Parts: sequence; C-alpha cells; structure tokens
Amino acid sequence: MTQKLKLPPQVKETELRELYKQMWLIRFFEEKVDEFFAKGMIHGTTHLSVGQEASAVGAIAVLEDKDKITSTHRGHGHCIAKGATVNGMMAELFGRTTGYCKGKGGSMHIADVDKGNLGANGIVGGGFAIAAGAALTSQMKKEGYVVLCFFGDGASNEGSFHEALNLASIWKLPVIFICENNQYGMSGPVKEMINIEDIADRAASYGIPGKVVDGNDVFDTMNGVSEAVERARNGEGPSIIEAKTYRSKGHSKSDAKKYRTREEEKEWLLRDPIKLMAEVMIEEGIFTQQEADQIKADAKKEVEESVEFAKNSPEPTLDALMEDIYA
Amino acid sequence: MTQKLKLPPQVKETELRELYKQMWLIRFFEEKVDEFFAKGMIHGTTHLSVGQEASAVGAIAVLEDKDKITSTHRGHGHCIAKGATVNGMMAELFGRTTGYCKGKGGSMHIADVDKGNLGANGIVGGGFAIAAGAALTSQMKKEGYVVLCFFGDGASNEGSFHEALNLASIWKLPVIFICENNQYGMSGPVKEMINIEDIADRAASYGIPGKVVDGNDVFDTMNGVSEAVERARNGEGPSIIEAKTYRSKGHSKSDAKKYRTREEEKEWLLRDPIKLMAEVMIEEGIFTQQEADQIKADAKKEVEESVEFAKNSPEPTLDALMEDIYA
Amino acid sequence: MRELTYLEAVREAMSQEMRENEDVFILGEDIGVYGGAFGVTRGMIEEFGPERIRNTPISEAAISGTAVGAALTGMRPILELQFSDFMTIAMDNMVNQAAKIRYMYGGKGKVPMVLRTPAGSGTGAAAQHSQSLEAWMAHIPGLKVVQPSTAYDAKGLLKAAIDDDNPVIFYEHKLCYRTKSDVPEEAYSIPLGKADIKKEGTDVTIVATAIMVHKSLEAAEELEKEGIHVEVIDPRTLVPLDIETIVQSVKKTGRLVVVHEAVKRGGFGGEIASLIAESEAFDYLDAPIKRLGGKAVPIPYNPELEKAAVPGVSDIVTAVKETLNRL
Amino acid sequence: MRELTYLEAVREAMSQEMRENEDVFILGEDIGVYGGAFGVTRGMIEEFGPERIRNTPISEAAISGTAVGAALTGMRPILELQFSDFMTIAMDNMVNQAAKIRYMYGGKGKVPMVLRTPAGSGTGAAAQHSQSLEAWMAHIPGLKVVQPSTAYDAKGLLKAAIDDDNPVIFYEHKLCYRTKSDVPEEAYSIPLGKADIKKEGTDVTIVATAIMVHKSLEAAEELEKEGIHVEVIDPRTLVPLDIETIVQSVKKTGRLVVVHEAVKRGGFGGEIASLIAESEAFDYLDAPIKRLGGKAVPIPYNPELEKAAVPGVSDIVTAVKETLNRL
Ligand SMILES: Cc1ncc(C[n+]2csc(CCOP(=O)(O)OP(=O)(O)O)c2C)c(N)n1
Ligand SMILES: Cc1ncc(C[n+]2csc(CCOP(=O)(O)OP(=O)(O)O)c2C)c(N)n1
Ligand SMILES: [Mg+2]
Ligand SMILES: [Mg+2]
Repeated sequence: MTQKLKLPPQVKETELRELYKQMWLIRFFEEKVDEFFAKGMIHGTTHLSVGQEASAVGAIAVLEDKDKITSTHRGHGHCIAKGATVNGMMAELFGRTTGYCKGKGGSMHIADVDKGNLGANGIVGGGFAIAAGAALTSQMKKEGYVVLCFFGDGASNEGSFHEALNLASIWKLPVIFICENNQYGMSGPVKEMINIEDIADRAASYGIPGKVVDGNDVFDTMNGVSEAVERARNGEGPSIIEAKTYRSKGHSKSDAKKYRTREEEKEWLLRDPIKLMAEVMIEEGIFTQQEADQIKADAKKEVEESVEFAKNSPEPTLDALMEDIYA
Repeated sequence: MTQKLKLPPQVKETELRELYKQMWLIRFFEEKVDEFFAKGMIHGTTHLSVGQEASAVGAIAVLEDKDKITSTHRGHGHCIAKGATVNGMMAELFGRTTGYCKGKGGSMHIADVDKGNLGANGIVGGGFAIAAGAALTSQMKKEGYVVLCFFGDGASNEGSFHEALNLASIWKLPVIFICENNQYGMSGPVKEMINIEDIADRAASYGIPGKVVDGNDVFDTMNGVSEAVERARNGEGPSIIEAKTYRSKGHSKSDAKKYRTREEEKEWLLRDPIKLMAEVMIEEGIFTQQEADQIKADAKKEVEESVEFAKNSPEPTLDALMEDIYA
Repeated sequence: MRELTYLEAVREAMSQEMRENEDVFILGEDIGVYGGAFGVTRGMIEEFGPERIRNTPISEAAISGTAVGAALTGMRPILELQFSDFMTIAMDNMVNQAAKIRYMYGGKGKVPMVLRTPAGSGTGAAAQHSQSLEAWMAHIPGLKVVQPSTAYDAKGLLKAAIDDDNPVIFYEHKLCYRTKSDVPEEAYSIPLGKADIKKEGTDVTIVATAIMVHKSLEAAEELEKEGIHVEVIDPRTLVPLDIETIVQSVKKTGRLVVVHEAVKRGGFGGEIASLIAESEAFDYLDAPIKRLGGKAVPIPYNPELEKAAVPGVSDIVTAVKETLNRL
Repeated sequence: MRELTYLEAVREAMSQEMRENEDVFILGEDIGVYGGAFGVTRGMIEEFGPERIRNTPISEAAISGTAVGAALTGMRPILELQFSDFMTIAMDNMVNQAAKIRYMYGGKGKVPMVLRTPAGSGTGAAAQHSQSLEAWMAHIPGLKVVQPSTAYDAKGLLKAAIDDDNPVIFYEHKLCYRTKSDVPEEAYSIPLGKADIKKEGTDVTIVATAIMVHKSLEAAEELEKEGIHVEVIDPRTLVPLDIETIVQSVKKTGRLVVVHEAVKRGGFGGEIASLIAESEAFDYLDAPIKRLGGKAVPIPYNPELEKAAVPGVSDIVTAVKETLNRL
C-alpha cells in the first residue's frame, strides 16, 4: 500500500528529515504531556495523538505557508506540523503567559492565527464551518490559500459536518476536509456509529471527491492530500480525505480502554507511523539509521527544553482575567 | 414513468376513490386558505402544498393506521392524508377552540397525536430526529409501527438531516424519510443549494436505500414508499424516498416568485397530480368522469362546510393562555 | 429630514457600509432575489451581486460558522438569520466559537461579524417564530447585543455594529420594521453602549426595549394626560449596557418600571432591575422596581392570546400607576 | 445511614427507576462500557444491556430530538449530554420542540424526558467545557430546570424528574460529583419546586445553587465564628422556583445575598433578586440585595484565573459582611 518515495509535487526530498523530526516532536511532546498529566502537574484534560503522527505531518506537509488549518481537540500534532514551537505549546499546557494563548486556552484551544493555525477546538465538529469560512475569505479576497480542516471519525456524525460540506461544495470553496479515522470516538467504535465502511464515501452527498489513504503512512497521506490541495487551489472545490489510523493511547487520561482489545492495539502498533517512515527513508537512502537516531535525539531534547521553558515562564497575574475579551 | 395501476400490496383498488378525494380535499383546502389569507381573514403565515398532493397522499396511502408521520411547515396535505378532518384544520387556522390545537398552534403546528400525526413543524428539519425517536419507541416496545418523516429539499441541508439519518441507519429504525423535492426552499433552487442531482443519493452516507419517485404520480409514489415501508416493518431499517414535485404557489403569501420563471411553472402544471390520477383512474375503469366530478364536488363541499364550522366555532377565552404548558 | 422605515434604515446602513468596505458582505437564506423573509435585503443583490449578497442553503449552523471563519480571516460578514428563534441552531457557533475565540486564544484573532435577526411576536407566526431570546446572548461574555427600536437608531447602531471588531447580535423587532423616523442620508454611527432617553419625564422611569419602547411611549402619552410625567429610556444595547443613564434617571424619578417583550422569567429585565437595586440609585427608590415581561408561555397562534402573552400599553399604564400608588 | 457520592446517587436513581419502569432508558455518548465522560453510568450497561443504555454517535441534535420523539410516543428517555456547554447543539430540540410541543398542540401529547448534563468550571477544561448556562433554560416556558447540590437531593430530584411528564433539564455540577451525603437505599422523590434550607440562620439569607451551596455553607461556617448567623437556601429547582421559602427567610433576616457560578450578567440571580424585590419581603429588606456570579469572561484555563472567574468562599464572606455593614 505504501507509495514510498513517490512524493507529491509540493514536497522536496530535502524536507523529509524535517518531517521526520516533526513526527518525533509530536511523539515526545505527547508522551511528556501524558507523564505530567499522570503526575498531576498539568491540569484539565488533554487528548493525545500518539500513533497519529503521520496524518498530521503528512497532510500539512503539502501545504504552503500561507495555507491555513483548523484543528480539533486532539490537535497537538497539527500545531507542531503547522510550525508551532513546542515551547509555546508546553507553556500553554502549563498555563503560562508565554503559552500560545497566554495560559487561557490550554490543550484544547491552542491556536496560532498568524501562522495559519486557526485553532484547536473543544467542540467536536466545531471546525467544519470555520474552515469553510476561512476558505471563503480566500476565495473572495483571491488570497490563493487553501484550508485544511482536520476532523475525527466521530465528528463526521455531527450535523455541522453535513452543513459545512454542503456549503463548501456548492460554493466550490478551497478547503480539504481531512478525517483522521482512528477507529473510535471517545469510546464509540466507528463500525457501530456509522453504517458504511469508509467515511470518504460521504463525499457522494456533496458531489465531491472522497479518498481513503493509509493514515499511518506519511507518504500515502501526502499524496492523497496533495491531489485535494491541487484541486482546491485550482478552484475546483473541496474534497474529503480519510486517513485510516489509530490512537495508541486512551481517549484522555481516565480511559480504561474497555471498548477495545489489547490485541487490536498490538496489531496497530506493528504499523507505527514513525517506524514505517524511518524504514522507507533508510531503505531509500534518505538518511542512515544513525542520522535517524540523531533526529530523534534532537526532537527529544527540544521537548525536554520546552518543559524547562514552560516551568520557568511566569504565571499570568489576576489582571489577565478581564483582558482579551473584546477586540 | 407512470406505473399506473400496479398497486402496492398495502393499497386496494377500492380505496383509490378515497385517495382521489383526499387529493381534492387538499387542493380545495389550500385554495380556501389562500383566499382567506389574501383577504386578511386568517393571520400569521401559511405554506400551501398545491401541486404536491400526490406525494402526501401516495406516501401515506401505504401506511397502516397505527403508523405515524412527522410533517413540515407545509403540512396541510399530510394531515388530511393521515385522516385529519378539514373542520378541525380550518378551525385551527381560524384560531378557534375546535381546532386541532385549540387555536394555539396554527398552520405550522397542526398535530393529531392520537391518529399518529406527530405534528407539523415550524423548524425546517425539526422532524428528522423526532421521527427517529418515534421509530425507536416502536422498535423498543415492539409496537410494529413505522414512521414516515416528510421533509423538503431545503431541509436536507440542515445538520439535523444528517444526524438523524445516521442514527436511524445504525439502529435500523423503522422510519422512512420522504423528501418532497419541490425544486426550491423558500427561494433557493435545489440546483444551486445542492451539488448533486438526486437527494436520494445522500442515502450513500448511511448505507441505506435511496430511491427517486415521480412525486406528481400518486401511484409511483405509493410503490416507492411501499417498498421502504416493507423494509422498515421487517426490521431492515430506514430508507430515503425522494419525490420530485413542484409547488404551484409561492412559498408563502408574500412571494413574488422572482426566483423562477412563469414558463417553468406552466410546464409543471401540465403534470398536475390530480389530473394525472384522474386520467389513469378513468382509463383503467376505476371510475367514470362523472364519478370523478362527483368526488370533486363532495370534496369542495366538505371544505366549504369546514369554513362554516370554523367561523361558528368559539374563540378561546383568555384563560386558555396559561393552560396546556405542562402535563 | 427624510423619513425612512426601520427596515429601509437597516438596508441603507448595510448598503452604505458595503459601498465603503469591500470586506463587508451578507450571507443568509433567501436574501438574494427574494430579498429576505422580511424584505430587508430587497434590491441589494442587484447592486452588489451574488458574491456579496450570498444566498445560502438552509443551514444555520454552517452559515454562522462560516461567518465566524470568514471574520477570523479578515472579512466582515453580516449574517441574516431568518428568525431569531433559529438561534438555537446557530448557537454553538455564536456562543462556543465567536464569543470565545479571542479570549481562548489569549487575545489573538478577532471575529468582526454581525448576526442580524428579526425577533418578537405580533405576526401570528406562533411558538417557533415569535420568541424574544436576547437574554440568552446577553448572558454570554464576548458577544455584544443590540436591540434598536427606531429607524434612526437602527441605521446608526448597525453601522457601529459592522464597524465593531467583535461579534454583535443585532435584534430587529418585526413590528418595528414598518415604523418610520427621520433618518439622515449620510452614514452615521451610534456608539454601542449609549442609552437614549426617548422621552424626558420626572415621575417614573421606564426602561423599555425594542417594540416596548413604542408601547411605553404610547403609555407615557396617556399618562401625561393624567399629569404623570414618565421618562422613557431605551438602552438600545444590552451589552454593553449604559446603566449610568438609567441610574441617573432613577435618582431623579425615584421609580422604575422595566418592560420587555421577552418572557419575564429569566429575562434581561431581572438584570436591569438588579443592577439598579445594587447601584447608588437604590437609596433614591420610592417604590419597588416593577418588571413587565412576556407570560411564561410559548407564543400562541390565536391573535387575542398572542397579544395577551406580552405586555400591552394598558399593562404599562397600570404598572406605572401601581408604582406611583406606593407613595 | 449509608453514604453515597453525588455521582453514585444519580446512578442509583436511574437504576432504580429503570428496574421499575421498562419505558425508562438512557441514551448518550459513551455511556456504555466507557461509563460516560464522568463515569455516572458506569456498570449500567452490564445490568441493563445496550438496548436500554444506548451508546449514541456524537450527534447532540439527533439524540435530543430522538429523545423528544421517543418521549412523545410513550417512552421516558433520559439523555446524558456530555457537557452542558453542548446544549448549544441540542438547543433547538429542547427549546423549539420539547418545551413547546404540548402547548402548540393545544394540550395534546406530552414529552416526559430528562436531559442530564454536567455543568460548571473547576476542572481545567476551559472555555467550551466549563459553562453554567442554566439561565437559558429557565427562561423557556415549558421546561423545568433542576440543579441539585447534594447526593441526597440528586437522587430524590432525579426520581421526581424522571417521573415528571414534562421535559426536565437536570444540571449536575462536576465538582459536586465526588461530594458525599447520607442517601437512603430505597427510592424516594423530592418534589420539583421545593427549596431546601441547608442551614438555618437569622442575620442574612444566602440563596445559592449547585456548587455555590457548598461554598456558601463554608462561608457560613466562617461567619458563624464571628457571630454572624447565615441562613443558606438551596432552591434546588429554578423552574418551578420555590420563591415562598426565600421570601419567608428574607422577611426573617432582612438581608439577601444570591450566589451562582453562572456569569452574573443575565444570570438567574437577577430573577431571584428581582422576585424578592417585587415581593412582600421588599419592605423587610434592611440592605440592598447582593448578587454574586461569575465574571463576564469565558472560563480561562489557568487554574488561578479559573478560580478567580467564579465566586469563592471569601467573596461570599465579604458579600455577607457588606450586606451587614449597610446597617
Ligand atoms: C459537540 C461535542 N460533543 C461531544 C464532545 C466530547 N468529546 C470530546 S472528543 C470526543 C470524541 C471525538 O471523536 P472523534 O471525532 O473520532 O475524534 P478523536 O477523539 O477520535 O480524535 C467526544 C465525544 C465534545 N467535545 N463536543
Ligand atoms: C430552521 C429553519 N430555518 C429556516 C426557516 C425558514 N423557512 C421556512 S420554510 C423554508 C424553506 C424550506 O424549504 P424546503 O425544505 O424545501 O420545504 P418547502 O418549503 O419547499 O416545502 C425556510 C427557509 C425555518 N422555518 N426553520
Ligand atoms: Mg476518532
Ligand atoms: Mg422545497
């Protein structure tokens, strides 16, 4: 199934190491967050994307800088892939003023509007129409950017999915709806919650293309999204890309994972997206094992430094409470 | 396209005159209401179904008494087909105590819960989930009834459509979603508001059957809905039936109909559903022209009498204001 | 000066803004050739074309969310919601997205959009098309809430709303649409958060909103005949609320009657009354504050019941007198 | 007597009802093996099976509407909405359908359903998962609104809510879930519309809801040390509201402080304060009524800011003292 190094036009071979590093940054970031949550050092709630690094990195890899994304409650990976610093993200999770939202948003609301990351969203399905709206701006102002809208399998059952896709289809908006189908909502198995095999087939309701990609294969994801991006950029309208993947960890910290089996988990682990990417890269001579290890080590260090950065950053003062409400 | 007298198992030839009468009852009822609105004798707003008689009558004809329907803002025809008296309906429009809602609901809220008419709905798309819920009761209590959920082409763009159809599909609820595609929302042409030709094709998103019928042909409608009813009754779950039809009048009284041409209107008039039904019936020897005329005259009289009934019915007293809020 | 209806004033404010600023556009159901459910946008598509007067599908969640996304990326959308009762469907985008984005993002990003929508009873449209739900939105930090009562105010406040960099909910009372007042031809802005004293008086202060301003002025006229001098204050915007003007008035009159059409229970009148009770004006009160609001019932269809469901001129007269009898 | 947590009390009330009445069932997201986002339904699917503990797709509009339809046709659904913030998506079905059906239909049909949902801040879940929006629902005729603060109340009120023939919104404060109180094993009912005096006192009346009851009791304890005897009243249900108990208390103490976590602006505290100001208790007031409520900001993520956004024990202590200083 892997397309290996048939890279889409948007991605150069030289960039692949950077993408590989992003995968590890995401992995380490999530594991660090997991650890801190377990220790009670970060409060609130968080949704980790361990196991889903390829869909985030692969999809965003084919974007240009001016392009935008909307993310979800499980958004750390999207942020990193769209160029967010782990410092700013970690600081946000620690609730510090140096965080992306000055500590006011937390995990579910990290945004980086200037960099085209229109934000994570605590509302499942909250991003569909916002993405359509951002795409409308691009179309009306002829800004030439496309919008990548991430969503989950569960989110595809919200009414907002249907309304936004219908709207985007009739207005031919430059938006790509990318479903990270990780097989479950919080606990609801996609097979029980949807009566068809592929969410991509819902494209039939809107007269737009719908395509399934291997979401654990960063190259396959790139290639699938690439076509949709081309289409959108050419004014041909939206597409659905469904990346089949799996979240390795529970939905959130308190998840006993009773709704799935340990066997299933193991099977998916065999197709760990980072491992798969490294194998191809080494096989194709893009980097050596040693170089791969170095990238991994760099990523690890970067995440560890982000913890220091966060810890050393100031807490907001109480004055901040009443600031930033109105523009 | 007409299937003529290939009747579905649920409908006997002897019932056809009754159905024919229903078509005229609807037509005359609507015309009377139109007249009173124009004269300012009825207040509020109303949505007439002139030209759409066949989809209402044909779809409901294949139901059993115990079956239920949910209706729309354009619901007079559904009410009559489901057995409501024109007296009770006209009285409701006159705001009288003898009306179906004691004058508290008006045109958009006529319901006859005991007869299985769960009500018109002023919220476009408001009926989808209610229909699913009524079907759930049937399934859980093993009551054996099915639910027919009427909706418009415009309503199929509401998120409630998607959510309810998804739910109904995974739970295999005994509900039939029947779209009366009259080519327009209030003014929005279906061709501009939806990027595919047939709304029935949205069934693909839910793994259920979707079928197009000639909504101006009462027989074709019956046959299409009949299959879906069988399916639902056998526990095989929901279907979409799309009845292609046309509303002869404006959306509501104040409609200048700028969004469509007089030519288009004339073309559809050629396929007037009542005329089409009469032609087949006479051709097949079900009744003579003379008998047909008699039925029409009876219907007209019944509607005229309903006006007298309504006018002679009492207005609610002000006490009624605070009644009927809580059970 | 030239007279305009409230409806024309709303239209003029939009047209003038659209001529000045390319980023302003309107989206909504049937706002094109149909001119909107109440005719507010009539003629605008002819001037501005379908790109900027965007007819949408019947998808309140999508259109509100699309407006949010467009606003966040540089447009200034005006959204026409056909009836304010349908806020229920646009609610998530207005409350969980538009209102919160800037704060959640730590002061980054802004959502300059106006949601215009007709509210109120009196047209016979019954329970689902007649509500006054402004209290919902006024409860939500991050939104601004405007309720003009006159053509003059409507034009000036709408300009201010469009120019505002925050999400504004702009309620247009249906019964105000045909009212007229002098309206300057040139564009002008009325700052959000400035109450207007519609009539000066010394004996009792009435704070009234939307159509109740007109009813209060009628009541004041009647009372004037009996030598009772009522001051009528229209806050014009609930958020921000110009409590200072009300405080000053109450300090002068010593009596306060608050009137709105919205259901009294949980209506915004409780907020205004409480603010006054908490203010320095408390010590000047010569009688308990009186609130008038809608009865705790859905709006009934029958015209007499419908009238009885909301405060009328005679209710206001009585309330003022009761307040005075406390002397 | 046996102690239970609030969470267990809610579960026990449901389980006991479900054993008694086949028509009662629960639907909601992840309520099956996962046990619900907060674990309230944990273990229930094992006892009652997936037919009666129905896991739904992430479709708040569909599940609320389905509950309405099921209730209207003879079931007694309990709907678990994962966070009360998502009421925005269930809003149309609760407000425009459930609340109005009976009235619109002139007293025919009834909608016996309970929507249970966790509300409030304090868990670090930030702006979209921490709101207290009960004022919205209390404004809507046709709904009942319950806000238990203790395990004992939760069990008894939930039974009453399930037995009620009307739609009831049942708010469970997240920070109450782990609180404990004595709870009888057998089923019992606490009538909707009866306030509870949580602590008797003579100097000041505090009316507090949900978690603010606990904070008020803490404050009262502190104040007791200074010889200030506070009476703490928990209305328990906002609709119907037992204003009489509050009036009697205020007549005794002459002072009133109203405390809720919801944003003060437009919160239900304004209603309570105004009702007292309008009542016979007005003449007994020795000081202006004080309201405490959340600040007009979205709930921030940072824990210190989060705490500062809502009233704390010390705020209540101060408010009581201020009220007394007025002497
Ligand atoms: C409107 C809404 N409903 C429910 C939730 C609670 N919730 C948060 S994440 C989640 C599961 C989402 O599933 P999916 O879309 O597949 O994304 P995944 O978590 O698998 O990444 C749920 C139910 C929410 N945040 N918003
Ligand atoms: C939620 C909602 N949005 C908008 C409206 C206003 N409205 C009433 S009928 C209508 C058109 C509906 O179109 P369709 O579903 O095709 O039904 P038709 O009127 O053609 O029978 C609209 C927009 C409404 N009543 N409810
Ligand atoms: Mg998922
Ligand atoms: Mg239509």
